[in-house]
Amino acid sequence: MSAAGPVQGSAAPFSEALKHAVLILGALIVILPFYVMVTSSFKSSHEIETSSGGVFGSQEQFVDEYCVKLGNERDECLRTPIVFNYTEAFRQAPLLRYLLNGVIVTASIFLIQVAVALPCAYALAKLRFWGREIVFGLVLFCLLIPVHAIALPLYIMLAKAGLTNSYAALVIPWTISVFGIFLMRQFFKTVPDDLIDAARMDGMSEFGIVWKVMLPTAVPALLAFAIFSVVAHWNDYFWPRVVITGNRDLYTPPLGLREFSGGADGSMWGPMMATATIIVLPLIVAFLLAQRRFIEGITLSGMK
Amino acid sequence: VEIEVGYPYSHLFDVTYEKIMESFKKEHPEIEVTFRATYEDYEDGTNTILREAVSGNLPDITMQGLNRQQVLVEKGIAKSLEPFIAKEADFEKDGYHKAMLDLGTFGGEVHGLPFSVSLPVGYYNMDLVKKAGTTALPKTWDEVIQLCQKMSANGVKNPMFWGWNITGNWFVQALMWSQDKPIVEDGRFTIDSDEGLVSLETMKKLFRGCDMQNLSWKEALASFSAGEIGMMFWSTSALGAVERAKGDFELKTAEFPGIGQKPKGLPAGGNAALLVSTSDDPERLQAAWTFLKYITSGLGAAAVAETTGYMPPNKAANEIILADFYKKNPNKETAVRQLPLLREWIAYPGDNGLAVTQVIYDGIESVVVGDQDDMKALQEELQEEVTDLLPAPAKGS
Amino acid sequence: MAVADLAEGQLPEQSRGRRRDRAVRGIGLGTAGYWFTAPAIILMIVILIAPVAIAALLSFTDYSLGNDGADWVGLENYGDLVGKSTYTRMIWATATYVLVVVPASIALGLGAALLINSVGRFGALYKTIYFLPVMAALLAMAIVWEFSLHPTLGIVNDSLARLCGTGIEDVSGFFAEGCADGFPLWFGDKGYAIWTICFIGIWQAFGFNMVLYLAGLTSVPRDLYQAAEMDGAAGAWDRFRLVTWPMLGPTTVFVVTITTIRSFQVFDTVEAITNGGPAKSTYVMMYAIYEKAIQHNLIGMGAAITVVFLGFVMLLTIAQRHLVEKRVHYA
Amino acid sequence: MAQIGLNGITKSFGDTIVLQGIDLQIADGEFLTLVGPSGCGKSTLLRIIAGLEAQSGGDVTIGDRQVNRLRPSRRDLAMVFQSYALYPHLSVQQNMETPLRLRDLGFWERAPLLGALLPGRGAKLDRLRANVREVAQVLEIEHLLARKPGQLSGGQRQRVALGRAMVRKPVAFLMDEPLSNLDAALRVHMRAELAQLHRALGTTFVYVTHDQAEALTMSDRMAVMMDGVILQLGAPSEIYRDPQHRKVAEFVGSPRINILEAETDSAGRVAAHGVQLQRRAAGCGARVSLGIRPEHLSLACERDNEGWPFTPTHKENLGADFFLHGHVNGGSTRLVARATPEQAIAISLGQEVRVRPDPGAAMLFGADDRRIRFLEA
Amino acid sequence: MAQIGLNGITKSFGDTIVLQGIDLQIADGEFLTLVGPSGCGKSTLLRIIAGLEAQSGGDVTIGDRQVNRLRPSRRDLAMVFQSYALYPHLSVQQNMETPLRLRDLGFWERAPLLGALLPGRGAKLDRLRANVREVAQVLEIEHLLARKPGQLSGGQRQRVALGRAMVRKPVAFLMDEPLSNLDAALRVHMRAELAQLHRALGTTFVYVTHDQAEALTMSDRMAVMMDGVILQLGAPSEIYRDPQHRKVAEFVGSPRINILEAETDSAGRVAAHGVQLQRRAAGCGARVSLGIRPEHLSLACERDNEGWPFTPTHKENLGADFFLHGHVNGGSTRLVARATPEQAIAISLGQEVRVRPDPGAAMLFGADDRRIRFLEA
Ligand SMILES: Nc1ncnc2c1ncn2[C@@H]1O[C@H](COP(=O)(O)OP(=O)(O)OP(=O)(O)O)[C@@H](O)[C@H]1O
Ligand SMILES: Nc1ncnc2c1ncn2[C@@H]1O[C@H](COP(=O)(O)OP(=O)(O)OP(=O)(O)O)[C@@H](O)[C@H]1O
Ligand SMILES: [Mg+2]
Ligand SMILES: [Mg+2]
Repeated sequence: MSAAGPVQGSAAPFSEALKHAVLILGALIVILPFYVMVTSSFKSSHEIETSSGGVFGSQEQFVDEYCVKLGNERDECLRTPIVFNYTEAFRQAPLLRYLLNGVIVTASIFLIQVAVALPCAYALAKLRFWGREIVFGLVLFCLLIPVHAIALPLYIMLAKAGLTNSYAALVIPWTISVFGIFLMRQFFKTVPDDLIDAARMDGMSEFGIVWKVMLPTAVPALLAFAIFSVVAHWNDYFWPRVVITGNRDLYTPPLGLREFSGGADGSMWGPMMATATIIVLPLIVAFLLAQRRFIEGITLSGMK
Repeated sequence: VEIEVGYPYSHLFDVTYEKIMESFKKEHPEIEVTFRATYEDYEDGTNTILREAVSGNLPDITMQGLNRQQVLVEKGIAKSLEPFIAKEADFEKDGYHKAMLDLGTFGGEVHGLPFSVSLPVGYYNMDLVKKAGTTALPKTWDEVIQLCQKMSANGVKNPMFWGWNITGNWFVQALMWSQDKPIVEDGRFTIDSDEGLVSLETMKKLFRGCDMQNLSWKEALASFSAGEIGMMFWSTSALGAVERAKGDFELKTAEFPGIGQKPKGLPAGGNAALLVSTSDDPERLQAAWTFLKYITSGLGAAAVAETTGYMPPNKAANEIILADFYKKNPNKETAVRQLPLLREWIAYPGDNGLAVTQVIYDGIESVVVGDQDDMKALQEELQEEVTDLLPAPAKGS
Repeated sequence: MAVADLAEGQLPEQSRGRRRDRAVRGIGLGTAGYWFTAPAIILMIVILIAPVAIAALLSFTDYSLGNDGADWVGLENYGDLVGKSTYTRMIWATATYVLVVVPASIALGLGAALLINSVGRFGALYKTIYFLPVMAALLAMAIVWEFSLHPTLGIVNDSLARLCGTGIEDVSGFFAEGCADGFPLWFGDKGYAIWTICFIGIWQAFGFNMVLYLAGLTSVPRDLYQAAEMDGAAGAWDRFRLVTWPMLGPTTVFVVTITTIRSFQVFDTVEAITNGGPAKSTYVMMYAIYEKAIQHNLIGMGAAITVVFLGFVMLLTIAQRHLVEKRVHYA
Repeated sequence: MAQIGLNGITKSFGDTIVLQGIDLQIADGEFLTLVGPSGCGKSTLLRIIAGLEAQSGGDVTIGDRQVNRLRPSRRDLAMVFQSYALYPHLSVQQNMETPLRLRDLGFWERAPLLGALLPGRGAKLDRLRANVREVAQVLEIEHLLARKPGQLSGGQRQRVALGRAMVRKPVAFLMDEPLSNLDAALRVHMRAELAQLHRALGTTFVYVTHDQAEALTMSDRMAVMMDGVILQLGAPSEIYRDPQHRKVAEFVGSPRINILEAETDSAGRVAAHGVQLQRRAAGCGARVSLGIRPEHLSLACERDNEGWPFTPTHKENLGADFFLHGHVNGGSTRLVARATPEQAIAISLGQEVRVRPDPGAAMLFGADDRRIRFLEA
Repeated sequence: MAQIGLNGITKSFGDTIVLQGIDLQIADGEFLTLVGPSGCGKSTLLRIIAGLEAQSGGDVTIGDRQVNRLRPSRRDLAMVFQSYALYPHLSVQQNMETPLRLRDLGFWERAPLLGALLPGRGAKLDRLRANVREVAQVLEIEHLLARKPGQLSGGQRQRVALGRAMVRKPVAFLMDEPLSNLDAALRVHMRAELAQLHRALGTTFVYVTHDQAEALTMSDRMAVMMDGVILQLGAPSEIYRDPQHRKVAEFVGSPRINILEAETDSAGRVAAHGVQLQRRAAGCGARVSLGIRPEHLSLACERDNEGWPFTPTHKENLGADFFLHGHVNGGSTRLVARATPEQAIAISLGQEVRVRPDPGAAMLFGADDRRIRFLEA
């Protein structure tokens, strides 16, 4: 669909081709690191460090030093890079466990955020009460606070409550999403007042209105918010690293990356890139599934 | 009994502990060891312990960078090991290097037992060295510079990488110790000494004379592996990584060059085991001590050398158990040969210790990137800033 | 309160003529508003406001983790902030980053949205590709970028080097230098590092802006384009000037606000790649806070930077709002 | 018993006073329309009756109960909104069931899974479904029950909204401009349907509109509101024929009533633009206004000097009738007169004719806009 | 010279054919209205004239130029949109200036800063501002020039949209339901204003609406479209009086024309529901439909057995008139008749009366919906 409205037939094929050329060039630049990531996940350390091996690597077998160090014969430790990288990603870093943690954490964060934000957004958008503007001002102020900046006080508070090294520690600081409140408020503003009045006339309580009327109508906006929230917390590295100092069983997927970052000893690039690839996959799939309603949701949220 | 242990660099040491645990479990089936989430690096390790101290969920044993022990001791988090040593019949015989034991001794009491020790060494791509028309490896920094120039003349674009950016100002301390001068003496920062100036000038000569690029370790490792860098000065601990990633060329390690002569001393890198348990249970503490002793001596310690580029802190392990191993791995022996030079990796005292590290790092970086050419000025600047950050020296001493 | 009306404007309150905000105070809902906002308020206070307050307090002390107490040092931490060259560079790095990334990622986002909106096919594909960086873990991507930008082995310099000898070095000074002395170190060269970090920031952010603009474009009435066409705006540029850009005004305000706040918060790439170097050229504020408070365990200092940081972001948001507001039309 | 009583209702939003004391008794089964220009407070009044807005002062009674502090859902009223306000995510069936479920099922019976286990719930559900089906039948929307509101046309949505209101068998229906979103033809059609429905149900209807045609055609009584007060209350024909206030006269009737400036002489004789009326009014020497509806102006084609000289400038063809727009006396006073198509064709624009008011049809308004009665001859 | 010619215009969107061959010649200075039910293709046709949509077949000519491949901006037409399509960020002044700027200023002269430096720009700007002021004067919106569209009422926006179209002095105005967003009273008012404007400007107007009242009141000629074809083209009164097609008869006129089933006997005599008409039609023995407008039905109050027995079920009060809705012969055939208020009051609902068609007013339509002429007596 042309923004300007085609006048006579479609736009000139030349300009169309030019547009595609520009877009493809941009896409190449955007995709470059993903290309590097995926191809690296196919290669052996040696090929990666020396930047050889083409797209898929030579898949020449190499010796897994780890295995040798454990006292095995070198012959037993021959590995094919692609297999090694991906199995290692799931073995060394128990990625399945991490992925599961990621799902648990992001899902609980999202659900709690919604549970907290929705009534608040509804009240801010549709109810009149003394102090409403102050609360909204508070929301806007909080929008400016990056959690990294207040990580330490937060950590200490959690620690005093004895909550470090638990799912709670991963979830609690994110239970309030001011962005979510802001976004949902914008959306609710576009919901006709009449609908709410009608629900009141029907005998619905305010609580019922939030969950039975506003929630179903807000699905597109929620979807948009879900993408923001899930992307942010699925990929968060900083916070889990701060609070999870005990059991590795609570690691979230990005922490799986550090299993392979070896500091002075150099990193295990292959498995690391394999891990990175695996981590990003679920999000891409989710985005593809949600894409249309997601954009619709942003549009309707008046986030503009 | 269950004890909890935290250690850094999972990728590096996972295999070591896996190997150690194999035999430890056999010898001490009653002790169950749980490993905590690994620390990303030494700084992360110290910060984690500090945070855990506040929140009260410390592990029993933590492996900390040699230069990070002091902070934890000062803050009263690390426990003295003397009570346990006293109970051991003939502790000394277990073969700890005196020098190594000193690394973990504070106020006359042993707090940390070193676990893995590294020293700076030189890595050489012999193909490029030969290309420069020689096979002799440099003994002094001046020779290094000459070799650089020969390499450059022979088309090596990037002849040398020098690990100035290694954590804890390790290489600066290496230059200072080469002249047998500690960087902090009686609580006083000593860069303003003659030795300090020599160190700075040496670095400048090296960076300029070799046209050294400002690479991060990862980049340097990649470039060296790809055969683009002729020589690289770094910790011996990276040997595993270099060997794994290196391209098709002959790799040799050699002793760390000195200033005009053989170095008089070198700082020890690596980590030590500290007892930070908050438990009152004597049984648990005993178990912790048992584990601690096991991994720092004998078979446990040998595993360090076998699985990493580090050296075990233990004479017995080095000289008896590993004699054969070093014959097979001459590149790993280089550091062992330097063992007599072992000196302390000095921590800057006080709360600002890490900030001091950063100040010195920034100072050297300014030389590397070419911002600073006047070493005298840099010397004064560093002295002033660091003195500012260090606690005033105790009046008595 | 200033902040309140600050966002009130970025939100087009769809005040359709007389039908004003008819939020209701009816019978029997007296306290619902308080019940509904209470959890959010409590959480905001406990999780966000309280730590900020604690940080503000700590900024006047020399607290350090593991110490039993802390000394009140007054404004000393703030004094350091003003006095030390490190912090001057911090401001520079942050300002550079924000001033580069915000306009560039917005321009690219808008450009991409317009192009995607105007091509007949593959729009969804481009959209997905451009959105990829938003979804990827920045940490992983930082590692990959570091990899790709390796001075000699990285795919970028490698590709650039392949162009050497094609005559391009006669045309471009950059290539002439690069082919002779090697292409830039990117992260190791203080002349390039911050720009490279900016580049990654733009790369990461523009897809997000693109999506917002795409959403904005769908709500531009098609009538207006036709009206413009009838008025004689035959060229694409005229239509953009007359319709698209003004109609995207509210979207732009939102995008600018969000992008600015996010740019101020840049952290992952710096932490993963440059650690603030070389020569503090990428020493952005968030990283400074992290370095001081968490790495160096100088919590007082870190807190002081935090306070300054919040002040900056707030000032900027308000200033930007007052500048922009008059020019933006809210439908 | 469903009279609705409003006693001295006032309402202000902050500083702006929207209702300034409304008294109104609505009889059981009556179709009462609130008309008035936009912003006069009609919706506010309706919402106060519904309980969706709290009045600032005064009482609302339903039956003989004072309901001031009763929740909307407890007042047993049903409301139909301008925007229909159907739940977009529920099917028509579910939309119509909602008020019944909320009224008849207990809290636990409404719970998603658990509810299904409770005894007696099935029977209740069956009953309310039957109820919905019945109403759907009456409204002829049975075939739509499975659809979502998004799949319905405007008129169908309108009916579903009505249905949702009807299922509860409320004591009164409140409707806020329910037809204003429909297009002209459908609006006319729905007007008739609503009137019919009212007759069939016999329930009280309170109907808000700013469209006087709707008010005139449907209501038993209409209340004309302006600026927060009721100016006149009465049967539509009475309000049209006999407005008590100039603003009422102007608001009701399309095209608008013609208003001519006039004076009364000392004898109470009224003269406007040189024409004197037969009848006399009380009061003297005052400036007054004369109101004459377009259909009460007759063409006096022959130049017999009767009535006003009138120059038509525009003929408006409405098919069945023509409206002639023009000026009086060549001056700037505009006048509209109704003519049959035959008459209209005979007249050419710009050509002066004469128009005169039908006897007894003119109305007189004082300077305060209040109606002035003619003295009976 | 601004006749607009449409020759065999067809248009399809994918498979759906929207216009099936439209031929229409619009004379210079004419006010032509396109009416028809929603979806019949009116807007599409207008947009084809404007060039905003490309026809699938046929030619568009303006003056004597064939403009098939000319861009909209080059056709020198102005369009007023239903939504007004004012630039919301520009003031009224700027809105009205836009077409002039785009036409009269060069690309560089329009550039934000640079433009101000170019010589001659100031003079041009002054000229076009004067132009805008002039048009604003005509439309009486001078005092609004500084406002933004958001601050205007519906009617004012409407006028600004007109103004923006007028400044260019285009060869013709195209308007797509320009009044449909206004409320009833304003719509009536603007109708008169538009007609007046047309007379004043003397430019061609092509006007699209689905509201037959607009078409009837304003146009010189109206074209009634259904399903992509023009069913009838002619003066409004002609179309009202003399529709050539049953659908046209039904579409034009409010309330709708009454349609009664009827038969012709072998002699051509027409009988409907037991009543025989005076006049005869050609053809015989066929089922036909009889169309009688409500105003052509007279009440035959005395039971003189003339006309149809009629039971009114609902009296619709429109103030000036009443419409009686009811059934014929007690059956299901509905009928609407117009009555004066006096007559209406005399009749009570449910009480049977008789209605008869005015002589000569009934129309006959064949089974194919085409008009059947009565034979002249
Ligand atoms: N929540 C509110 N806050 C402030 N003023 C309000 C509020 N609701 C209504 N008003 C004002 O009260 C007056 C009456 O509003 P109301 O909605 O009752 O008018 P109305 O007669 O229904 O008009 P319309 O025909 O346009 O619907 C208006 O001037 C309106 O601006
Ligand atoms: N872009 C399009 N794609 C497909 N079908 C279209 C498109 N535009 C219009 N139509 C169809 O063409 C038919 C005529 O549309 P048009 O807008 O001309 O109707 P209209 O007579 O103007 O109706 P209305 O009075 O509702 O505006 C409709 O059935 C419509 O659905
Ligand atoms: Mg209202
Ligand atoms: Mg249309």
